[in-house]
Amino acid sequence: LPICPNGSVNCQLSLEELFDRAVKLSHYIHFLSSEMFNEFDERYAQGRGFIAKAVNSCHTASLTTPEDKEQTQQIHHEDLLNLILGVLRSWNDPLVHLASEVQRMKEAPETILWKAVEIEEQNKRLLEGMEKIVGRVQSGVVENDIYTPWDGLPSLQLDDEDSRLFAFYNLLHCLRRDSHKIDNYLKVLKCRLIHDNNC
Amino acid sequence: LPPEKPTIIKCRSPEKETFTCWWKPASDGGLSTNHTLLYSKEGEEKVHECPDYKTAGPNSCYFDKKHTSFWTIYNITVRATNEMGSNVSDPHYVDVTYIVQPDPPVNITLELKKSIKRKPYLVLTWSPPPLADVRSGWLTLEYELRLKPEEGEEWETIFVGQQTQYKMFSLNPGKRYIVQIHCKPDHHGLWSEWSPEMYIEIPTDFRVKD
Amino acid sequence: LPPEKPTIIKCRSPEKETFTCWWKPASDGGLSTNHTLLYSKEGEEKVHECPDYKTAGPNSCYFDKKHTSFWTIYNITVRATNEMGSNVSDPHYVDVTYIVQPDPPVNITLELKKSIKRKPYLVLTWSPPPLADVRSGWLTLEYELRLKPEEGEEWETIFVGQQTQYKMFSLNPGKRYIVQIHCKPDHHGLWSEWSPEMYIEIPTDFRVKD
Repeated sequence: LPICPNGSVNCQLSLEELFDRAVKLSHYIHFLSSEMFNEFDERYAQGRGFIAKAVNSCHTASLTTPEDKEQTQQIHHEDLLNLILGVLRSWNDPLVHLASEVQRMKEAPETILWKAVEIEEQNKRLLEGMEKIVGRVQSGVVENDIYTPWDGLPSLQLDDEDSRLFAFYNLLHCLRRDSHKIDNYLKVLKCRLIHDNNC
Repeated sequence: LPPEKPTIIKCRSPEKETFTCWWKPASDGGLSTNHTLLYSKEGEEKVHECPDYKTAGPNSCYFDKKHTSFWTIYNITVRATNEMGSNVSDPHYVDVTYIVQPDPPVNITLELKKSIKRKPYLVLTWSPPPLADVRSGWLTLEYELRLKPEEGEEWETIFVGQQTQYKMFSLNPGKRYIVQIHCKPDHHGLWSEWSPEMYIEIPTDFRVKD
Repeated sequence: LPPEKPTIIKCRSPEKETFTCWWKPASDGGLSTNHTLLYSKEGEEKVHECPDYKTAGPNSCYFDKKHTSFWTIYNITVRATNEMGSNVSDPHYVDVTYIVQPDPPVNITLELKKSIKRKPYLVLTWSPPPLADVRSGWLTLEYELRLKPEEGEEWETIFVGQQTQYKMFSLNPGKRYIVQIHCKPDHHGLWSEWSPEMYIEIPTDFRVKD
């Protein structure tokens, strides 16, 4: 399969190729986030009742994202793409700090540390890809305004162990949730835009 | 005496669009007891009552599409009340994302084929359970199949990802095999039941010549 | 004379994270010639120079993670220059996803087993190459094995999908077999080298009773 049969004349990746790669990457990022949450939960959170406290405390909660199939199908694809971009951007900063703060944890297990670093890198890569997809799908300029700041760094550095562990638990719980949303929305968009809802 | 504490047994969603919870009624000590399921959703103060006690049978609550949200934690309790008083179950925290258990795959076909070099291989094909909307991409299913020689003890299990077709190569001529398939949402949820057993016989004349 | 046109031989990525290109230097007609690799990305006018001529050895350019994007097609050329002038290769287009060539599988084991009816069969197991194994779910591999009697001419090649185990039934007692396995990313990409040859002898007393 020659990459550019007619030389460099409009030689570019198809939208289908871009979506294929974005979905494979979002699937992988969520797989890692889920494993990291489970490992942390098993190792540090048993019996601390964190789930009851981790309610409505994600820094991206203010972004109104679709919560069921109907809402996901009704939202215009450009709005959903920009929403995905907004969630991804909102995770850039916390992921940088997560990787460094996990390193400081008492006998931080290698598997959690490695995943934190890998997720940070792959999240940036997915953001690059999504900007490319949005640029392709959207005629105008890529909107940059959807973003929610994260102010959770101090709580990751608290002296009180229980509070600090809860801060980590909550961040990993939110990362698992948001990366699952992104993966799910991308799979719906791919079926809608590429396969005419006939995946 | 007031009733004992009821317990919530489980909650399940068959297609990632609706879900149902079941509870074990409190022992009622002979007095007539009724149960009320109450829930609140993450980020909301409001407490709601079960929208539908009927559809899923006794001691159950059915949440239709309108009452089902994902990526949000439901805090669910059941209260048992009789004329002497009432008692409330421990809270049950549920995010519907993690309780999806689909029905088994359907339309399973087994077909024996011969490769170019006369090697027999088996082609299995199947379809997702009807309730599951995989076409829109809202739900993505993964499949796993298992097979064993009819008189064998041990199942061989093979994870096949999102494909709905699989080619089995290492088959023993003259043997009768049992094959089953089940499925699960990608990432989270529970494996479906296994599909009904299917049988396939590998003819002996498929023996490979030197 | 100015140098002849250099040619880009190939570009490879071992794990879809970095990649390397190699070129055949232009015959230099005795004059000292140096080579410059230049690339641009689809839709961008900007031309960049090779970030690292050292890591992958002579006549090569290594693109580390920072310089590797798999959302774009690279247009790569090599320019040979000597005191009389310069010459540029034909453009070489690279899509990183298509040039992934993993390392061969590892930990290959061969074990002879007897089925319930005393039939001998060979169980092969193997593991993905370390680089891919660590990133399962990111780099999904498929496998193909080949075997032939030691003194035989023709390899028999069997595609086994994503399985990391295979059962061989049709074996001739008293024969010595050579087995090798290689792997490839599931959609695009190239087959790895074959694993080192492994030998297995089927004992004669394993004679099959018909």
